[in-house]
Amino acid sequence: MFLMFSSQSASRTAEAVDSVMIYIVSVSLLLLLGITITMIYFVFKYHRKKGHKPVDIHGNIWLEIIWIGIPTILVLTMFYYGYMGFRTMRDIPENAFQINVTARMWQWQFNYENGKQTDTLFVPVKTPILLKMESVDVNHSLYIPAFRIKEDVIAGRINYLSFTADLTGSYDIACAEYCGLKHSMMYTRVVVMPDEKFTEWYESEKTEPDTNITAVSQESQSLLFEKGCTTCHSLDGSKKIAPSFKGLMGNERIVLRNGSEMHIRVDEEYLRRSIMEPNAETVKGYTAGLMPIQKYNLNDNELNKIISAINSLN
Amino acid sequence: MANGTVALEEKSFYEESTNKYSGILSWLLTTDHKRIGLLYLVTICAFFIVGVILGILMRLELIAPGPTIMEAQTYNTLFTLHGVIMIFLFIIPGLPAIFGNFFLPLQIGAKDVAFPRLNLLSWYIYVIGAILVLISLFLPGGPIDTGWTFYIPYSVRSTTNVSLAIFAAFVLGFSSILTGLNFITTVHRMRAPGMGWFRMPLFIWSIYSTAWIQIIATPVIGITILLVIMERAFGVGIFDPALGGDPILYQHLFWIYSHPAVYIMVLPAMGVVSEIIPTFARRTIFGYKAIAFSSLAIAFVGYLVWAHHMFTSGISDTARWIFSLLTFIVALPSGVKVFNWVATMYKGSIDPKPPFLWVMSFIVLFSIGGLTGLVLGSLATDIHLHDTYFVVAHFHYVMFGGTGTIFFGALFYWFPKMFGKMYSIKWANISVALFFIAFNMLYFPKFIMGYMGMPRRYFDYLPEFTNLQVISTVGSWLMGITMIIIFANLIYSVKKGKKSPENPWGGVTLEWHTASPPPLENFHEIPTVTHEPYDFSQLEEMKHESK
Amino acid sequence: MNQSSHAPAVEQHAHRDDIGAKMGMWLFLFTELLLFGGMFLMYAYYRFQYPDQFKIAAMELSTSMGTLNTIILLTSSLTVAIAITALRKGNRFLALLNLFVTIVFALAFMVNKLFEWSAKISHGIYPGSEDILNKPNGEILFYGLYYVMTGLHGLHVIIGVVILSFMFVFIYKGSVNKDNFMKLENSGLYWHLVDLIWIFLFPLFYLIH
Amino acid sequence: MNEDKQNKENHEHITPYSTYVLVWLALIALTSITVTVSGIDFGMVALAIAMLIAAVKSSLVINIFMHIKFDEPIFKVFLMVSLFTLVIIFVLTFFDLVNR
Ligand code: HEA
Ligand code: HEA
Ligand code: HEC
Ligand code: CUA
Ligand SMILES: [Cu+2]
Repeated sequence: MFLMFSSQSASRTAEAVDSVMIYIVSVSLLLLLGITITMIYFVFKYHRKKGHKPVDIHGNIWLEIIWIGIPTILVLTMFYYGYMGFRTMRDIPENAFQINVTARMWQWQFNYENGKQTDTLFVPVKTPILLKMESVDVNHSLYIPAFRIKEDVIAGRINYLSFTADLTGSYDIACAEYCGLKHSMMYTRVVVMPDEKFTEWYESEKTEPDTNITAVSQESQSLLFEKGCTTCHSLDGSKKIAPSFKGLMGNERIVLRNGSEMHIRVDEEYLRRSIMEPNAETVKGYTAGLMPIQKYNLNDNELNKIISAINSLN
Repeated sequence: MANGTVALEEKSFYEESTNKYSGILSWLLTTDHKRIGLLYLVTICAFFIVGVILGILMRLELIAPGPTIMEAQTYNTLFTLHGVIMIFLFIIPGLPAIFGNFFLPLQIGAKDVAFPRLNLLSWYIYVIGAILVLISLFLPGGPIDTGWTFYIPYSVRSTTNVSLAIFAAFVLGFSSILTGLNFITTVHRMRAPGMGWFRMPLFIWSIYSTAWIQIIATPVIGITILLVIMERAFGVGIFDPALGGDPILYQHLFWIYSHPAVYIMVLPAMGVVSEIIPTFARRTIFGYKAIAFSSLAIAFVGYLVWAHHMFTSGISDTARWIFSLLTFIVALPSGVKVFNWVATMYKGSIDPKPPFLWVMSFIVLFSIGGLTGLVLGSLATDIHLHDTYFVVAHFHYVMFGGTGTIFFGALFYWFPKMFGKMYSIKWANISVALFFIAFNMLYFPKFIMGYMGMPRRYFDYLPEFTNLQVISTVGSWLMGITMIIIFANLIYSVKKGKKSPENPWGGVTLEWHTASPPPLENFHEIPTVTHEPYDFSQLEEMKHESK
Repeated sequence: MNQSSHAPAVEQHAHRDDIGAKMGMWLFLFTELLLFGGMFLMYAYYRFQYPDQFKIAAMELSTSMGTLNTIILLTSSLTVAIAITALRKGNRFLALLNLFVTIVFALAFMVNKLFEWSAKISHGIYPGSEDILNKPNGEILFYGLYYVMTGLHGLHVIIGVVILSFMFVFIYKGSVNKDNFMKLENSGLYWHLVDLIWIFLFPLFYLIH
Repeated sequence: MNEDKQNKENHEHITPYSTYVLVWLALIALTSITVTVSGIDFGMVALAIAMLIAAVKSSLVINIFMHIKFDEPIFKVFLMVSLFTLVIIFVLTFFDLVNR
């Protein structure tokens, strides 16, 4: 922690938060030591063994005023300091570079204004960034410890987060709001690049920028990736936490419906059902309820595209 | 009080019962507040041990990165159950239901609480709630995995037994409400002659304030939980964004209850501290009125700050700074208490017996917890620390280090009164010391991890946190040893302990004016109160009385 | 407390604390107040977000049904109040009669409610139905709240009927009487609370135009 | 003990039938006013009027039907505490909502 304090901060917000932290912790430490030492001193000084006669003191109005008054002033300064630090996070310059963020169980997706789409956040250094974030399922929270910022990502509303990175490099992005099974694995990175490098990537056809930091590899630009299906379903037959899409159509499988087993041949009707209402039937050997209900996430058009995409993987 | 021969004839509440049954039925059908208090003691301790074992399992899982002894899903249900059990089954009912029940009538010189049968009913409701929690573990679907905050929409999407588990929380809330209602009426109607409001012991003040929070705040979570169940069962659109709802409204309603609830947890503990310090310093409390009113103030201001749990949820920036400001205000009355307690030690005649040692440990641990609460109340730092281990450390310091410590403190203070026996002072001293060390080892590393950016509710973590996690886990083993010492000492003493003198510590509040353990209706005749609550000049008279 | 200056008649009931009992009841009513208060907060919150959709949705509810039920409930509040006065004045018959009328009104309220709900349901407006899910957010929420709030209120009416019926039996048997009327008074308080809540539900759901 | 003496007096208070009937008439009258007023479109004002009338009605019920007016003064304090808490909860929640 102390290393963090001393090294150059990765962003202005980190600097602000650290100084507020140092202020509050120092005041608190003084109070804590004061209280503890006084207490221990009294216990020794007025120990019963020493045979003091106890003195009944019922109170002292001045003391009460002092120990309400001084803490009041202290906490007001803490509030003010904290509020100013907060302002540095929320005052967003007009020209901020906007990136849209979609969170889903358990994957981040960053959509740039020119249509680029990544699962790692690439940003230029020393440029104000504005993230507009929305979730498609449950609550998540985008947390960048190095910049000391976070904001929840919630379905049905757009929350925003803003920062300016001062140093190039790559930092963790974590999900800080509990979102189910793989909450603790919902990590990705933010890669801060020199301006020229970023522009070069941003204006090129390349999906990944040319940095020496390896980003999480990108799978496919298809709807399956965009809607987050590939987080759990593989396209190449390998087993993830959900059945692979490869060779799915026409396959025989055993599903559990209301607790009883049934044999089913996968057809379009079945796919439709198991995508829109996955809890109605569960494939044997997989966890029920894991698969997010897609009813509110996909429209008919997208559903048809997805089904034909799965179809084409045979 | 009574002379020797009478004392021999005198039957304690163990030997005499309020009903015609004997054996176990005389307990299960009792309306005696003391027996009900003991019923709570046994059930609550049982659940505390369950919660503690879940805690130790979590620590074991976190000893190394990656899966060590369990799957991610198991871990998620573990911390949820740990939270639910500790909050709803241990710490919220803990002090009021056990010590409030046992000592509130004794301390105000009453025969019983205002509604004795309702009191028994509350215990049964508590037990039903607890059983529902247990049933929810074993039904198909699996134990609940939402975290103790049951945040929407995950709690609507999860296929685990969320409905049953939160219904249990609803039932437990009912028990809490009835207890609160009972206590308020008792304090208003049953005080002994001469016991004006400012002659009440401070424990009564704190229980009274707590009771108000219980009846005013609990219904809000009750209805919220009920609606989540409706939403799961019938698809009624209330909170789920897929049906137009707003998850943030759920968070508002949840914390409207749950922030005041943290004061349900800590206020009774503060009351016990205000009892123990004067007794062992053998002088009157410093600033009686300041402490009494700060209890009411905490209860009241506690309603104004709930959204400090939501600083990153996307509430408006205006609301954020208003709630941050109010949060700082709520710290002031707690400060008043701490300062007055320390001042009470000034020029006392201090005898640091185990209950007093627990109190000293409380003051340090609670101050650390409370002061880190200030770090969380400040906007800039909370944005960084919200939902990290820093918060986990904060609330274990205030809940376990604060209330948990005093749970033991109260037990060690009133043990002779409740059971008429004395425990081993030596082992008690050892357990306080061990507790203090183990506690800091277990939870202090979490502050550091939190500041380094380790989010909470994480089954797995980045390798850089390994060392601190290991320290913490080892701390939990030490803590386990401490718990075993504490409970072994007490359980052994209930069975085989030395008989305790009537008034081993020299307390002067009314509970010490009667036999240990007290007779069925507490006092031979309702006492008339002529002294301030902590007037130790009575001590001489009391000695003469019993000789 | 146990001074012997009390008249013997009072001595008999020395253990009974009427004011205490009433205090307990009031405290309980405050929890009910906060319970419904929570739901009113949800209502206010969503109405603020979707004022127009609430208006449209409310059009579907029948004002006349609501008005009728309001009058029924207000009148039943009157009769229960009269019953208490009657009992305290020693007029047992009038008390029983008014209590009976109260119960009849309460049942009438429920029957009315049943008609209202079943009409809605037969139009396909019920939680989770196809029709409701196709409506805009504000309307889904309006109906969600409508069902839970009036439903929970209805549950209170039913509980009230049960309690009042018990009181009827107690008065009939004489265990609740001129000198021992606290049970009836507390049941009356509960019944007035049910009325009180309806006083707010009515304009909020039936009178938005 | 002073408290108890006062209780005795309150205890004796029996509300006459006529008061109840008058209150009931007032309640019915207020109901018909709200219903009529709601027919006219006043926008936000309509809500305010409706709530005002509901408040008047409920204070009648609480004061007379539930005779808190003649009861222990402490009950009134309790009532105020509950209502005040409710108001605080509303106001603070709306601080968030209005400023979003
Ligand atoms: C017993 C329970 C208890 C108590 C008493 C407190 C007391 C306080 N808590 Fe805590 N808190 C919790 C239990 C408790 N808390 C829990 C369970 C959570 C997490 C819930 C979850 O998400 O799961 C939480 C979370 C929590 C948060 C949200 C963190 C987050 O999720 O982002 C915040 C933020 O403001 C906070 C603040 C405070 C403050 C300011 C106090 C104050 O009341 C503290 C007052 C005390 C002192 C200040 C110390 C003593 C005083 C002095 C030594 C005198 C000098 C003082 C001054 C300078 C004023 N708490
Ligand atoms: C009063 C409340 C309370 C108490 C006492 C505790 C006690 C403990 N808690 Fe607590 N904890 C919570 C309330 C509490 N907790 C809450 C509310 C949460 C949040 C849940 C959520 O996120 O939803 C939480 C979350 C939480 C986490 C974070 C999980 C996460 O975010 O990933 C962790 C992790 O280490 C933890 C650990 C522990 C441990 C090790 C103990 C230990 O103190 C236990 C100590 C004791 C022992 C280790 C003794 C073991 C004893 C024996 C083995 C033998 C006993 C035998 C006899 C008595 C005969 N808890
Ligand atoms: C959180 C992980 C997760 C995500 C994201 C996810 N699924 Fe699934 N899916 C599962 C699991 C687990 C199963 C197996 C259990 C079941 O049937 O419910 C499954 C089952 C299926 C099945 C039935 C497969 C079979 O073998 O019969 C289909 C089809 C499917 N998913 C399609 C999709 C589509 C399309 C998407 C994206 C829009 C998607 N899934 C996103 C976890 C996921
Ligand atoms: Cu996404 Cu946690
Ligand atoms: Cu809080």
